[in-house]
Amino acid sequence: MAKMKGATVVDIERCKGCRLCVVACPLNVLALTTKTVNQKGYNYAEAVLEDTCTGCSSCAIVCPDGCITVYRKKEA
Amino acid sequence: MAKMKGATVVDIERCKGCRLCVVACPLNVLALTTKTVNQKGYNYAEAVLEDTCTGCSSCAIVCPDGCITVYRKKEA
Amino acid sequence: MAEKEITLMKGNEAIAHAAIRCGCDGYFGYPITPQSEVLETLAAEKPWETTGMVVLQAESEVASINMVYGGAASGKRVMTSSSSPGISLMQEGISYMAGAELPALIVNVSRGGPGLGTIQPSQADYFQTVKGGGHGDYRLITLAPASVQEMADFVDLAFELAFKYRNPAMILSDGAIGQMMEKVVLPDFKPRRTEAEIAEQCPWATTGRIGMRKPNIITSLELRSEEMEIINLRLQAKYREIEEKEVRFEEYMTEDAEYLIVAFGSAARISKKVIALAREQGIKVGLLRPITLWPFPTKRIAELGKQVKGILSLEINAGQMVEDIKLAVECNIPVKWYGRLGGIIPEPEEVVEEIKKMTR
Amino acid sequence: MAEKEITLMKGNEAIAHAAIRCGCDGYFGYPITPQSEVLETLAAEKPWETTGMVVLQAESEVASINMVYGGAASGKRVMTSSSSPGISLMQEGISYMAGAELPALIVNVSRGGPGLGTIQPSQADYFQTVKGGGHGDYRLITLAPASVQEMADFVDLAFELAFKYRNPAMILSDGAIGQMMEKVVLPDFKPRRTEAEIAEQCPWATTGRIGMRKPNIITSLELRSEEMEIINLRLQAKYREIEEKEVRFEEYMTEDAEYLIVAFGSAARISKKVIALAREQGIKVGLLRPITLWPFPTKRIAELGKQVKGILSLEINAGQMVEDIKLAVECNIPVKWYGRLGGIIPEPEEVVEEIKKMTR
Amino acid sequence: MTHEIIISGFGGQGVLSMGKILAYSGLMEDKEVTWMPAYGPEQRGGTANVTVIVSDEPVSSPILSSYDTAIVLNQPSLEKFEGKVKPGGTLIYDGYGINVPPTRKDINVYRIDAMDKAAEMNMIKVFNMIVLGGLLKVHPIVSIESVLKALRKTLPERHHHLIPMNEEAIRLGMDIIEQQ
Amino acid sequence: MTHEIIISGFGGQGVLSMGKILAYSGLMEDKEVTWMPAYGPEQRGGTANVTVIVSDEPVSSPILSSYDTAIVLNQPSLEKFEGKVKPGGTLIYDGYGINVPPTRKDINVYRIDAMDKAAEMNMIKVFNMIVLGGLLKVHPIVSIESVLKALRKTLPERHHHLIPMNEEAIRLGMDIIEQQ
Amino acid sequence: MTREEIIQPENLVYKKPELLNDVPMHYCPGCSHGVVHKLVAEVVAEMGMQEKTIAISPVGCAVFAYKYIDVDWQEAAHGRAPALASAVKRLWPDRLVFTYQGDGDLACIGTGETIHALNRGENITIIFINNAIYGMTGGQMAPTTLLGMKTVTCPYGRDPKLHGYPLKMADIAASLEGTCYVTRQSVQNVAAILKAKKAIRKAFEYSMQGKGSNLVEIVSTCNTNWRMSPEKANKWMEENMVPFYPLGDLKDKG
Amino acid sequence: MTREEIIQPENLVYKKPELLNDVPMHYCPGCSHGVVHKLVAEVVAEMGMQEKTIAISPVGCAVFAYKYIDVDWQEAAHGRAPALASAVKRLWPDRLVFTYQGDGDLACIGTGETIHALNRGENITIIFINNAIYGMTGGQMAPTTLLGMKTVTCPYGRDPKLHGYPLKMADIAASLEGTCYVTRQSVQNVAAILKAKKAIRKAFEYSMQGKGSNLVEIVSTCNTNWRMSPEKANKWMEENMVPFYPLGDLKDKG
Ligand SMILES: Cc1ncc(C[n+]2csc(CCOP(=O)(O)OP(=O)(O)O)c2C)c(N)n1
Ligand SMILES: Cc1ncc(C[n+]2csc(CCOP(=O)(O)OP(=O)(O)O)c2C)c(N)n1
Ligand code: SF4
Ligand code: SF4
Ligand code: SF4
Ligand code: SF4
Repeated sequence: MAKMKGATVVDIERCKGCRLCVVACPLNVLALTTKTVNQKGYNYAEAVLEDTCTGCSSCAIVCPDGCITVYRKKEA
Repeated sequence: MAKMKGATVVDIERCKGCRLCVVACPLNVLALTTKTVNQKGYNYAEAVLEDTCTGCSSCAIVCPDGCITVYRKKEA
Repeated sequence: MAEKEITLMKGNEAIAHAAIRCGCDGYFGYPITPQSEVLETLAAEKPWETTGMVVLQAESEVASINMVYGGAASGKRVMTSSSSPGISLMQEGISYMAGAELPALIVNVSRGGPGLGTIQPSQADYFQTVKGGGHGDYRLITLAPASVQEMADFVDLAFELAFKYRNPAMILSDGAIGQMMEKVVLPDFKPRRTEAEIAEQCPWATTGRIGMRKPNIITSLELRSEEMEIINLRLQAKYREIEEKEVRFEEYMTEDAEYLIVAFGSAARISKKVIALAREQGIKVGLLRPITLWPFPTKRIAELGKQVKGILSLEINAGQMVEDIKLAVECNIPVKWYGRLGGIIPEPEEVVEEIKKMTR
Repeated sequence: MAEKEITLMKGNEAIAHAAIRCGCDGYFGYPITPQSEVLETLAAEKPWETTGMVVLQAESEVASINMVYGGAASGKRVMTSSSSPGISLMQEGISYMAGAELPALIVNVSRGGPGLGTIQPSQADYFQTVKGGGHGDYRLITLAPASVQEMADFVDLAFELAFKYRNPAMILSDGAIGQMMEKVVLPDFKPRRTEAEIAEQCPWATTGRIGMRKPNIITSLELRSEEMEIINLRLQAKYREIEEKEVRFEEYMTEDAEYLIVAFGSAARISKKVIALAREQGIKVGLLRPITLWPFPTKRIAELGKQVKGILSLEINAGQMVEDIKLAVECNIPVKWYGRLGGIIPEPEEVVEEIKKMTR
Repeated sequence: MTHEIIISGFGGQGVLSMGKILAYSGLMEDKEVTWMPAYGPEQRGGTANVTVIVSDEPVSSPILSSYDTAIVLNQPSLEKFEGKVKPGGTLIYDGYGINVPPTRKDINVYRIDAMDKAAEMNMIKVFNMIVLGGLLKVHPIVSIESVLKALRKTLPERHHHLIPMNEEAIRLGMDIIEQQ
Repeated sequence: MTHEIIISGFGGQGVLSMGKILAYSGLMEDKEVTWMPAYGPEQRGGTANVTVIVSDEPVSSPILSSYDTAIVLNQPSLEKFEGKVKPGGTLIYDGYGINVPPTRKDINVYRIDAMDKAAEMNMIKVFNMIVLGGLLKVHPIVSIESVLKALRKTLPERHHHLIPMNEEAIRLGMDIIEQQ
Repeated sequence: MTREEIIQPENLVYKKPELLNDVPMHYCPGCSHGVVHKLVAEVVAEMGMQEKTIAISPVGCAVFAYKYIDVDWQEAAHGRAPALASAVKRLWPDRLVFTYQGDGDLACIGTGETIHALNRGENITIIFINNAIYGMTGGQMAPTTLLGMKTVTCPYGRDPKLHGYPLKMADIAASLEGTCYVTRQSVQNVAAILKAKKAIRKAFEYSMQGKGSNLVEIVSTCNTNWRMSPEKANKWMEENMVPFYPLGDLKDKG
Repeated sequence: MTREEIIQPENLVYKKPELLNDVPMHYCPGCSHGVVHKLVAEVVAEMGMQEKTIAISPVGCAVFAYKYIDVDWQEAAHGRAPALASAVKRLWPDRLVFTYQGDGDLACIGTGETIHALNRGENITIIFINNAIYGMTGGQMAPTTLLGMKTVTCPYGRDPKLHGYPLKMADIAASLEGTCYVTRQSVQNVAAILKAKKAIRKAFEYSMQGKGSNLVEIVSTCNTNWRMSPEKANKWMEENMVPFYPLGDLKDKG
């Protein structure tokens, strides 16, 4: 079975840093920033293990603010 | 067993002629007047088979207006 | 009932028939004496099988007024009716409707208070109606019928005004007019508006965002003070416009009047008899009957205030409208109140005595 | 907190502490911004373990006011608090309490309306409070605090007046005074009344017919018009007595005033700054602050009306109290209104401008 | 001319509908009319009453405290309304169940034993029409024709066959009413 | 003298309690004070702010639309309140996360990098006291002693051991504040 | 034995309860309210609570209950009796506090107050007269009106599509954690009346024992608005109401 | 494969639903409301009802729901949303009408409106966010607050003697004749969210099929007023709320 490769795009200004996506990702792809905040003062989610992402969308589904867009492609 | 003799006293001005006592009496002791009405214009209850009354109080218990007082005495 | 026919009917029944005939879309109400015949008549007429009008007995007056809120918010011609205690329960909802600028009709067939009081007629809800029984700065367009005929006629009028200004309207009647039978000619039938008409006439209404137009939102909430002040000012401007344009009243024998009775509804009817009696005794009395309690006929009363020597505010309450009359004439002439309480309607004779006192 | 100590506290908290200290028997209320701290403070202080005061979060404002009705009817010192929309929901209950002549305290920490409006401060519930938001002819004794200190002090005062006249009393405050912290000295502790004291002081109360006395009945119902009129007249006589005896107000720099500001609560506080600014510019302005909104300080305003050249009614609403001022001075001098809406509190500078306009 | 009438009796005596017929009959003659019932729980079980005003001019108050004519059909009603008849006015009462007859001398008192007559003639259903007949004899406020027209208008079609019986009752009432 | 101050930042930055300490300190000096929070859902997640007035005379309105001093702790607060400082007044801001610094020339602008300093010195808990220190350096509205007295009064006994750390924070703030 | 011999104080077996005074009750002839009034008056007296009872009357035909039963009464706004009772009982915990309410009052406008007072476990009793109609206001539909039943606001019969379904408040009450005792009784004959009285007594006792809230529903008649004779109404009630509102205890945690 | 290669329109697998606009939501970080908003927006679109939906927002944290989901909205007075919805649906029978309410709104002040709208069988859906607390007003006790749970109005924990018992509105709803579908769901993880979405879809469909009223309870969190992190709140919810408010369908008459 061909492996799926995913990618997440986080709307960082919309993100409130709730960490629910971080927890939801089975592969620990996401983490909150620790040094930078967005305009609203929140640490926001970013992909830290980008390569691992399979595009399962768990993070996006649980995100209460709809900040995450997910793409997924079959590995060639 | 000594037979019980009963007697009912109807507060005829309080009576509204609802007939519930008439129906409740197992011995048909009571009936409504047909010719006379009280001050409020109601036919009222009166004992028509007085002698039959055993003082079981059924009539009085069902009377919504508490019009009936019942006495009962063991037959000598 | 055939049209244009004169018939005999209770005021409450007239309201129900008039509602069906004026294209009312929905009635939501809870029984209370002395106005339950409104709902009862509708239930008997079952307009849902003819005009399609919805009739629903709500679980309470609070529910009724909020059903009216929902119906009005969706662009429909909807109404409720109740009597004093029930109207008090509606005050939050009425304030919401005023804030969200919703057009609808509320009928108060009022009775004597305070509290459970009496079921007899009263005009003691005047203040509640015209000064705002609910919270915040708002106004209710208020029509005060004085006959069964006006009970019928004012239903459509109230709706027209309500929709013209996007503001709730009230018919303030009382138990006497609600319960009595009197001659009435019912208004002609007028169809309920179609969906397209609603969309056109009420572009603000929440009907579903057909054609994916911008979503419509009905709300009275605005947490930003600057924005809320703009809303409040817009409401106030609307109220000034209504005060300018929509004052309605009836005059009776005012041309040569030296004394004026101001009275509405049931009290106004007695006044005509009072005037006849007074004139027999040589006192020239006239009547100004406010038909709109708000907007109040301030200007006309001020004018008449220059003509007459004194004004009697005849009210079936402890003296409420008398304040608005004093404000209208700027206290330039004596303004007295007379009235009876507890559900008692004053006798013409006793009112004449009051007028005589003024002449001394 | 030790007694007589000066402390810093929100107005809402002050009300809660004052209630515990003045021997209040029960509080029944439902959360609403900007007054939820009243219930929250009581819940945290748990007076049921100390004074025995009952604290109950009701299921709604309708339930709250009816709990207060029940408690007051049984002779207890009970109260509720809410803010504008919640107070509107209480109108039926308030009318019932007035009709049944029940003493109790209702606190309105008001916010901007109409409807859900804003949670910012407002005085737009003036009419509702003093003219009767509920149905029927009745009056609420109304105290308008202008500081956190008065929030604390008026709790006991309101109860005293309420019991003296067997009439519900209201504290009409606003979000600014409810939410702000300010210095306050809490009143001394006063024990709750004993059963014997209640029986003695409230012989009318439904406490159970101890000693098989005549049953006490609390009701606002009277279906016979003649009897109901007697009740209404008795109520009116009581209201006249209160108007005679219980007017309270504060004067500030009125001795030499040529212009008068009439303002209550938050608006009155700004007025002092306004007066300072105006006097710097040579305009002699004074303040009359009604402490009782009903009974209204009609007489004193009428007297001052003879002294000054004009009156400004400064209100955080669209102009309500201005009517009572006009009636007080019988429109003999110019009476103007100024105010801001939407939860905005006027700046002293803009008010000075308004006064300047009057001097022209 | 204005005629102000109170009709009062037990619930079930047809007081309200008698008033209605009278009002409707007035309407048939193009008069102004009002019909105002005493409403609410006070009618429960006990007495019912209705105020009917028939007039050539618009009617002011539908609620009155004194009357040109009082029709009283039981003792409590007699007690309540005898004093409220205007001097020179009319009181009509049914003798059935009246223990204490009217005493006023400054009014015209009529007695109509409609209850008895109705029972006797098996006309209980139109008892109130007998009384109405009595009233119309004393005060021909409206014509019998108008009453019949009113009945035709207000009775559902299926009850129209009862109209002759009503007419009979009215005429009977006219016959049996007696000045005291 | 009257000093009208707005303090604004993210919820959780201790804005309200900083205002409270300031107000209490005023109370300790027998001044008149008011403390007025922006309340309601607007504080949710986003910004919180509080108006504190410390004065020698009774305070009129607790709600203001312009201020002698604004203390802004994030970009949105800066944007909201920069324009509301009275000409000649004071603006104090924390540089952390500020992309667009203040631009007004008619007011005195101070910068205090309390966020950075607090993180650096492991004093995040008393971040707001550092800022308060900065304010008191610029405007000695109340004395440090009064602040410490206020802390003793308002902190529960079990937290009194933290008072020295608070004092340190205040002094630190006084040190690091810089006029721009 | 002559009548006079029997009618002697020592032979008295039944008379109107003492607490029920001589004021003629305004209820229609044959109305269930009267019977329940008698039971309440008897139970209060039998418990010796005459001096410790605070009762709450509703808005409905029983609004005037305070005229007839000689205890202290408060007349509540329509539907709000349980709110009054909650406050009174908390403020006077040693008093016997009960409400007496109709179905419009309790199950319609007062739904919220009823459910919350019961669920708070207030130590009160609610006596609930379910006559499936609004009596006082002249026979409008109640939440408890049976399907098909005619009232002045559903003159063609209650139709679930238009008017929804009859509501079983006692069932809801029984499901609430705060209730101690929930029972459904009736008063159409001697046996039923005696059972109803026991139920009222039990409820009052539980409330005094602090066991929680109690609801005694009495399936009743309103012959006037049902447009039947009292006798017929009782029968109709048995045949139509009882199958839908079955009698008996729904819950007894006592 | 580069990130750029993956991020191509044809590879899109999840994005914020279209009906959820770009206005930043005022909810606290991690609040359940946001998740449910997304589900509602998705279901409305998937049913193609964008042009036929009339939604009612409550008074509570979701008061501003109208700012975020692009359908027509009415903002109701506190607790009264079911009354508005009843009227709207009767007046516009072919529209999708739903309310979105918190537990204070629905189970406290709005108890009467909720029960009667449901029991009338109005063809509407009530979405009920049960977070066991009053969010908007700052964390006061709700009728659904668990025993022992601390809120600002029961700071020592909910005590049944003082505050009564938690109320299970879905259970009451399920017992009402007028309801078609009553279910209890949650949104704390992907699986739960997908189930909750199905439930909302089913309720909406039943309402459009005229099958009666529908209640979808979502056992939720209010991390702010629970004073926990969103993560912790989800866990607390699973461990404490769910045992008392068990998930699953309580009734499905569809
Ligand atoms: C707020 C309010 N709404 C309506 C009424 C009118 N009203 C009086 S009694 C009643 C219903 C009575 O029915 P029920 O509770 O079933 O008691 P019953 O008369 O049948 O004993 C109503 C609707 C009122 N008095 N107050
Ligand atoms: C009549 C009225 N009473 C009270 C309030 C105050 N209030 C606003 S929201 C709310 C409760 C919110 O709690 P909930 O319904 O559980 O929703 P959440 O905020 O938790 O989503 C209250 C009591 C109000 N706006 N109106
Ligand atoms: S779930 Fe959404 S809001 Fe929360 S941290 Fe992740 S992207 Fe941000
Ligand atoms: S039950 Fe009572 S009221 Fe009815 S007829 Fe018998 S005695 Fe009279
Ligand atoms: S109307 Fe019905 S409930 Fe009321 S008293 Fe008459 S029979 Fe009883
Ligand atoms: S307060 Fe609670 S319910 Fe409201 S937005 Fe925040 S987390 Fe959500």
